[in-house]
Amino acid sequence: MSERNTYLPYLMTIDKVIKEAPGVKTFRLKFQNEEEAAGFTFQAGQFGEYSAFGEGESTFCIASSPTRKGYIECTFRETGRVTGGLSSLEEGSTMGFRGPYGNTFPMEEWKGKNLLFIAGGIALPPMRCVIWNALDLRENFKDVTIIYGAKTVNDLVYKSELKEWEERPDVRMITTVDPGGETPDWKGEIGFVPTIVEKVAPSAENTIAIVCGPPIMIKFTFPVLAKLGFTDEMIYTTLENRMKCGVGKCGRCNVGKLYICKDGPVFSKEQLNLIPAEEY
Amino acid sequence: MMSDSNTFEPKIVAFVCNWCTYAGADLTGTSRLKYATNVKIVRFPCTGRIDFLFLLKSFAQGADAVIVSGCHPNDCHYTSGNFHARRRWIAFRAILDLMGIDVRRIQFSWVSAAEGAKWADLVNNTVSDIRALGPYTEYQKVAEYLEKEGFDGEA
Amino acid sequence: MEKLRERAAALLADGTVSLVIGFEEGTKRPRPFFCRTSDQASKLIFDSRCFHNLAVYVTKKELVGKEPFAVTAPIATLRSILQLYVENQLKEEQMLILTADPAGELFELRSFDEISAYVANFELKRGEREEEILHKIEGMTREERWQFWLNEMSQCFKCYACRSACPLCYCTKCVVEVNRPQWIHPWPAPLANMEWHINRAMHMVGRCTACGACGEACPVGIPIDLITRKMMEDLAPEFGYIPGLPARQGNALSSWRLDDREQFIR
Amino acid sequence: METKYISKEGLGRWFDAIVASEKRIYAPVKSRGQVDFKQVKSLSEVADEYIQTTQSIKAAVFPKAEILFSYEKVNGKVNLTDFDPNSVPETVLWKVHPCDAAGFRPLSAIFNWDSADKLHNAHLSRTTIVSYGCAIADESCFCTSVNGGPGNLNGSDLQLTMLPDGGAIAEIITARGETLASLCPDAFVADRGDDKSAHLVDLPARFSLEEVQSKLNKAFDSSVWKQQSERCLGCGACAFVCPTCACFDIQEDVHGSKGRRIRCWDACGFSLFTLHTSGHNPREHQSQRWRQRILHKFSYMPERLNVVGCTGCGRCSRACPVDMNILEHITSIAEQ
Repeated sequence: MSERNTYLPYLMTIDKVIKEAPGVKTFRLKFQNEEEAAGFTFQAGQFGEYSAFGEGESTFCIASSPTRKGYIECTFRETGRVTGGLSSLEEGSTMGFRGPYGNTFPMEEWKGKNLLFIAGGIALPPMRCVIWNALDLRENFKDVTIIYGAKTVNDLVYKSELKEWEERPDVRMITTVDPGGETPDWKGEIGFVPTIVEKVAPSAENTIAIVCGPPIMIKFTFPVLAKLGFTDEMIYTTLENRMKCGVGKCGRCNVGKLYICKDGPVFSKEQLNLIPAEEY
Repeated sequence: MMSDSNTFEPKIVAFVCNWCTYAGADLTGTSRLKYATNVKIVRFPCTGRIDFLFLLKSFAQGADAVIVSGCHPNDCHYTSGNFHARRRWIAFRAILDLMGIDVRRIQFSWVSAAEGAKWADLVNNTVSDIRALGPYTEYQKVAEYLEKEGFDGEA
Repeated sequence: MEKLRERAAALLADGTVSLVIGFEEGTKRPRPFFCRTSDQASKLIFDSRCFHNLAVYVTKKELVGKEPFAVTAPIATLRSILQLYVENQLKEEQMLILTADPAGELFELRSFDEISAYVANFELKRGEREEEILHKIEGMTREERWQFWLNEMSQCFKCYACRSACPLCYCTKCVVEVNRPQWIHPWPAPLANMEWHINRAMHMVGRCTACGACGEACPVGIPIDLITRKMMEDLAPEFGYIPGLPARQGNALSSWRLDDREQFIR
Repeated sequence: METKYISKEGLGRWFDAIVASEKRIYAPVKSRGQVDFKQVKSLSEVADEYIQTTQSIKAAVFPKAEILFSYEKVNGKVNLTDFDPNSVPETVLWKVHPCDAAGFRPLSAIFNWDSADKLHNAHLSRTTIVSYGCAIADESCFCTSVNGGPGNLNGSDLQLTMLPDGGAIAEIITARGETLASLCPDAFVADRGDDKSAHLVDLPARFSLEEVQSKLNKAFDSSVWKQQSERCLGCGACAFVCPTCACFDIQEDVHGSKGRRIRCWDACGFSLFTLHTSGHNPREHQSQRWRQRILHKFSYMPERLNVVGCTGCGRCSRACPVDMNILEHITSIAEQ
């Protein structure tokens, strides 16, 4: 019988809109077609192509955890035509989604290990998926440490969840803002993420570090982790490049011979060492 | 506008400036002067703001003619917007004419805020001119390209 | 030509310039060449077959950097360079021109005024090809012109070689790449192609120096250069400039005169 | 695979039979001083005596712009209309050069290596390719260096090699070719034993593909990219005339509440092709984009898709406004 047209999106209803930070919104999306909903599965780290009909498509990760069934969430910052179009949609309206695309974080392999999450700015969403996935299966992992930083207090996303993580006894949560980005009542750390990682100095013993953030943050965080004793196969990140198709055809996202949309977006630092850094 | 179904009713888009022609067209109405209803008015701050692409897009989307009108020379609210516009239209008309686009379907005018009657005349004259020319299907039919079969680019 | 090679080699050797943008023998005909050392200067050629408009490279920062450089420039290139000066895209102190007249005499030009004076000796005329096609178009009815151009535009696949080859298309983001709003469809289709070329012609009004690089670059052979050339020829008297000789008074569309023609305005 | 002989008269009758079968026929036609594939109705329209069409035939299976799906917004809901494979008419591509026919495999590999591309496959499955062995070539041709040749059958459904008497050796390669031939079965008679190679151009290989590939494996950081690409203008001419370049863009065509999502050609040579929203551009310089073009075709595709992304047609070299000659550049890499 006829195969599905890869480029045809699933129709989704925007179930909930959460304003996270200036220009940043989270959408909770539900499948309009029950059959499609039933057939849909994904894993932590995957992404999709989100459609604003009338504007086009944009690529974001799936920000919700696969352990939370019945919906997916995406978080995006309004920057261009598509995100602008999405941003103007209200609860109850229809948008498109195709996916899930890309590889996943090897959560199974990480069983029994400590997890260290390091995120900066708008890069928390891909990590939020993994964090909730880990917390929902808390017994599978040992210590969970989250270090999250943003430019200013205002720019921190998922504020209520940050609070929830902070209050959980089984999570060590460190929040930081760049110097000058604090408010008078700010109680978290002040400083750039790499500096705070060095200060917190998490143990590398039996630990996986998941790092996600702007290139400059990643560049300065890797040496700190190395100093703390993390070897390359213990460090994971998720990359993004410009994409149009999401399925390895349109020719944009490749880094050397690898396609971020197919071979990524999740890479260990060990894998990153094999591909040319200038292409991502 | 009363007409039997056989009469072709031109679709006309008018790009006008806020300060003179829009006010002039307003005056036409408040003066209870009757004029053709074929015109859809789009208001701009100044004729200097009217990009030539607006005109092309109007034709592509089904307009049979376009009116562009603003303040008389030396009357521009921004001093020289209409002088810049005039130069632009000299060049644009020349390019369109070279490409074989029917420049008779673009009517430029100066209509001041006091010239309600001139606006009515402008619209009525343009409508009757375009009615004589017929619909601009020559241009419009080229807009529907993707539906066509064939990949050799033939229009 | 030999004198030009020697001079280029000397300029590179004594460090006056760090780069000479010139021509070398290509696989079919001369092609642009970036000469960075004096030993490479022997590869330089400069003759009537050198048609590329090298002015397209002088605004590319990644190529020319901040050091002084030289360009071996035929007349068409010089006209574009003058226009780039008018548009404040070049610094007089960074660029040196090497050119040779038809008799083979070498000229070194270092400023807008020197180039203007040199270029003024050459009249901008239609070549045989331009004359032939423009004569044909000028003899057509409006409907025939529309069919002619529509047929030509239907061949365009939006590779933007015309834009890339044009020294005056130096915008880093072109209007066709702007998407809020998306004025011109980014895909090739007869009308979208027509809109693109009309748009390009409008953006060239009073700026085009009729070097013909866009038409030469077009892989599908659309005579697009004739649109802007005809424009220049027809509008130059109207706007009071000499075709192909940019003056510092400003571009046609950024200036105006009280008595600009307006008989088409009702 | 079966070899037959078809006479000049038989060829004419067969062609008329294809026309009568109501299939679309595209063939090289001379117009505006160029030869390109156009829809034709008679054999007399088909061009003779040319080296190469300006554009490749890839648009037949990868249109310059095509509708991926359409939609309409009604009362806050969206109705989708999927692409219909049955809307694609049966098409015969006539007088395709072997280097163009060979381009279908790399194209299909790109479109199907991971997930099947319904649109591409719909076009491909309704296309029959009749190739002509090449009797002439020029200095830009190098098919024999990239696993091809003037009589290569790869990608063709049926190949004709023209003979001096106006007839042709007809090699019926696939079932589709057979179906097409069966429209006029008596035109195809027993093979006369003509020597095919005697009627093809002799084109010695210009470089060793293995050598180029082994050099390229270590060439990512080489200075050769900058050196070769300095004069490159960054247009898309090479990519758009190429039979295997398949980079595309996805765009929106909006008309009020209705719209279509469009796939259209794009090119890795464009400076904004890889630009991130943040302003970061992983392939910011022309040298990086030129490297991508060459490595993608000669290194990444062979490794990932098991097929070379170049068929040696030489179109990019002919189309380039500044003589970025791929043969020259590849040869110089091989000799390094």
